[in-house]
Amino acid sequence: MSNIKILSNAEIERYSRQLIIPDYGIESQIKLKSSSVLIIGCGGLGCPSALYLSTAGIGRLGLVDNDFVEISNIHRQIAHEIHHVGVNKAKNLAHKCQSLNDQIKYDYDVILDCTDNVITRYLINDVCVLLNKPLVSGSALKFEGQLTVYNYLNGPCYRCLYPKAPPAHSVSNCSDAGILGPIVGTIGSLQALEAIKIIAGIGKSLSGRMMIFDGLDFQTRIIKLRPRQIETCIMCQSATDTKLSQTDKNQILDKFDYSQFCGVSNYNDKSQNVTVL
Amino acid sequence: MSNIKILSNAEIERYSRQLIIPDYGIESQIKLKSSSVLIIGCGGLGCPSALYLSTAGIGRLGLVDNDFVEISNIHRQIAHEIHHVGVNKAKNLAHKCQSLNDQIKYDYDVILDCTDNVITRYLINDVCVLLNKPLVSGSALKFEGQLTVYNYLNGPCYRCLYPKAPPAHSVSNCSDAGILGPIVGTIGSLQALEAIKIIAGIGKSLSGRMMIFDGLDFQTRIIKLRPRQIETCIMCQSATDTKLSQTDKNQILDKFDYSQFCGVSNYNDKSQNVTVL
Amino acid sequence: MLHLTIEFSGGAELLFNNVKKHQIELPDNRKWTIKDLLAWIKDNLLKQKPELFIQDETIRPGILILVNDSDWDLLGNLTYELNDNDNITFISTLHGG
Amino acid sequence: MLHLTIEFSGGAELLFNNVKKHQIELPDNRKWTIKDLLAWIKDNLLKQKPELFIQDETIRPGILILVNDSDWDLLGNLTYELNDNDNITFISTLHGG
Ligand SMILES: [Zn+2]
Ligand SMILES: [Zn+2]
Repeated sequence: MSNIKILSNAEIERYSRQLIIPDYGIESQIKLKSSSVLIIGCGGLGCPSALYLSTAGIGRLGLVDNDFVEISNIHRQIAHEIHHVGVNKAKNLAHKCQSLNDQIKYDYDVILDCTDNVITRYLINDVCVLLNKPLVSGSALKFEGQLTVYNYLNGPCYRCLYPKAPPAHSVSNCSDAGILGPIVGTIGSLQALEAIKIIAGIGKSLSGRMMIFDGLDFQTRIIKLRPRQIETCIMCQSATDTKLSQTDKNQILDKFDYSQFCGVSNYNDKSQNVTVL
Repeated sequence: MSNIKILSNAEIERYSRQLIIPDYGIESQIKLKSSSVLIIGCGGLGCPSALYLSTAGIGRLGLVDNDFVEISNIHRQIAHEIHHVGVNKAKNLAHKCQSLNDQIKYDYDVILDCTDNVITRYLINDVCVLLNKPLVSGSALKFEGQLTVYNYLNGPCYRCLYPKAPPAHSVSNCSDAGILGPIVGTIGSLQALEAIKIIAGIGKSLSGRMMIFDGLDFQTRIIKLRPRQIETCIMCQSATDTKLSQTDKNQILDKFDYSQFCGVSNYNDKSQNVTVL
Repeated sequence: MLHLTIEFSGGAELLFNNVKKHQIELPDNRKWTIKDLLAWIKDNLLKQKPELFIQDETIRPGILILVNDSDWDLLGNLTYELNDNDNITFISTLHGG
Repeated sequence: MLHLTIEFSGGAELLFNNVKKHQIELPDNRKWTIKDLLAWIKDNLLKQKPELFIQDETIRPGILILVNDSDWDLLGNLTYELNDNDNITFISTLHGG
């Protein structure tokens, strides 16, 4: 493996078109090379995120998904092809990213939430808050997409915004409401963009703001969000409580009853998978 | 080849997640299946556009680019990998799209401008105006992207907006100003979205509007453009002149001196390639 | 009259005949808070399943309210007093990917 | 005073010390058209290469002017009279991909 703090001539040639951007430059590329991103969910959002972070030169990419490729995935999940049906999504995406290491690590610098259900989103958020990691959260349904950065630069976490889970019967997912490929392509690409900006320390991230995209009418809006809710958000409160050790914080997660909180009778496969964090 | 006007059970399964979107549905899918899209430029914008149109089920895809893959392309052109260096971009992208037919056809329903230089953009625009085809135009540089639909629903063409070419020394391209992969990933995905909406006849396209995206500050704006300029745009005037035959219109293109218009001494390779239209 | 633009997105429009944008007028002989507006919407615009919009006299969990593109929590939440030409948007959060 | 927000994007900001957004004030004892504003910008804001911004007393080809997010061509072009709080944006077209 090449030296993590300098760029080889081959790397300079390969990344030349981003190195020459004045706001980016060689320092950003070295930060990218020495950083790691964990992508949870290797479907419609995870595919473009992972592809663009790979080609941009991220040092380590972690991919988590215990779903298997289905025929109804491939219209939008551009790393998965018809002959991959039945293959594990994370493995297949990792293969596409030419990464040999799909092992889950604990020390990722940035986390991408590319999942598709409420319970997993709360769980990923809480882990990120308690470990103090920025979380780039994308979601999509039908012709619409939403994108923000949680738990970063005093912006809110997912739970600060949504202290109570939505009623289970009010939640639609891609299986019952549908989703268009270019929508997840757009949001997933933008998740990769936000991860790169956070790692490189450049630009203005979407922390404290959220992009709302309506692809059918083609309307975009960027809304202003509340700041971190230390007083009322149970996770942000615990994360900033100096009397709590890391072990105490880990126990908060173990004790929290996500299925009761979300009003569902049991975890689904996806959320079980993410608990290995 | 399956019947172009119905969907097989396999297709219904494969496209189920977009078929169930209320605003999309089976009619849109059949329109997609029986339509064709020509993508000119198989680089940063063309790759995601082509991938998402392929996976969405477009009937025929034409890919044009006589460039060869270079090492400095692969940080953003997600269909091209390091072992493809030296391979023709259109061929390689076509392979990725599992399309066996990369032959140029004359009767595409929608054209995507995914190119990277001024002269080619004028030429593609003029062909689309004279043949009356909608043109989904994306462009990007550094952290910024621009997207609109030209020559559609009485919206302007490229030349209506920019009757005079910019001075050659004022134009930056990706080679000298740089470009980030997720930016072209976003704009290219949105070009695929607009093509699908036009073909399916759904939603509100960006005709008469333009999206301006600043990825560094994360700002989006959608601006309102002038309508088609029949009085002053030389191409829109010719296209709507009922005294002109199609042969007359073709001669307009032959006679127009693009290199003089753009203030450059000769065509570059890319624009020569596009003249086969 | 108090002129308001009411918008729904992220699926919240499904409760309102799939209409995303509504222009409404309210009598200006009194003050209107967001809390009052919620009750008015429930009585006048809502087409079905009120429990998917209002719960315990506030918005149901999973819908974010925006006042002129700012989170209502920055502006006093239920107690915010509406001004003429305000845009009030109800965004249902998406979870898919 | 006439308060204006002047924005540059698509690379046009490079002519203005890479600053994308400028708040300016103009004396309101006269009318100001876009044409007058271009001359004012050339004299007061422009840092380099005026020929890349103004040519033949209008904006150089390849830069689009927006008045409050609308194409200036919809509003009279060089003759548009500026109003207080207008946002005037100069967008340099991008060609890359
Ligand atoms: Zn919180
Ligand atoms: Zn025209």
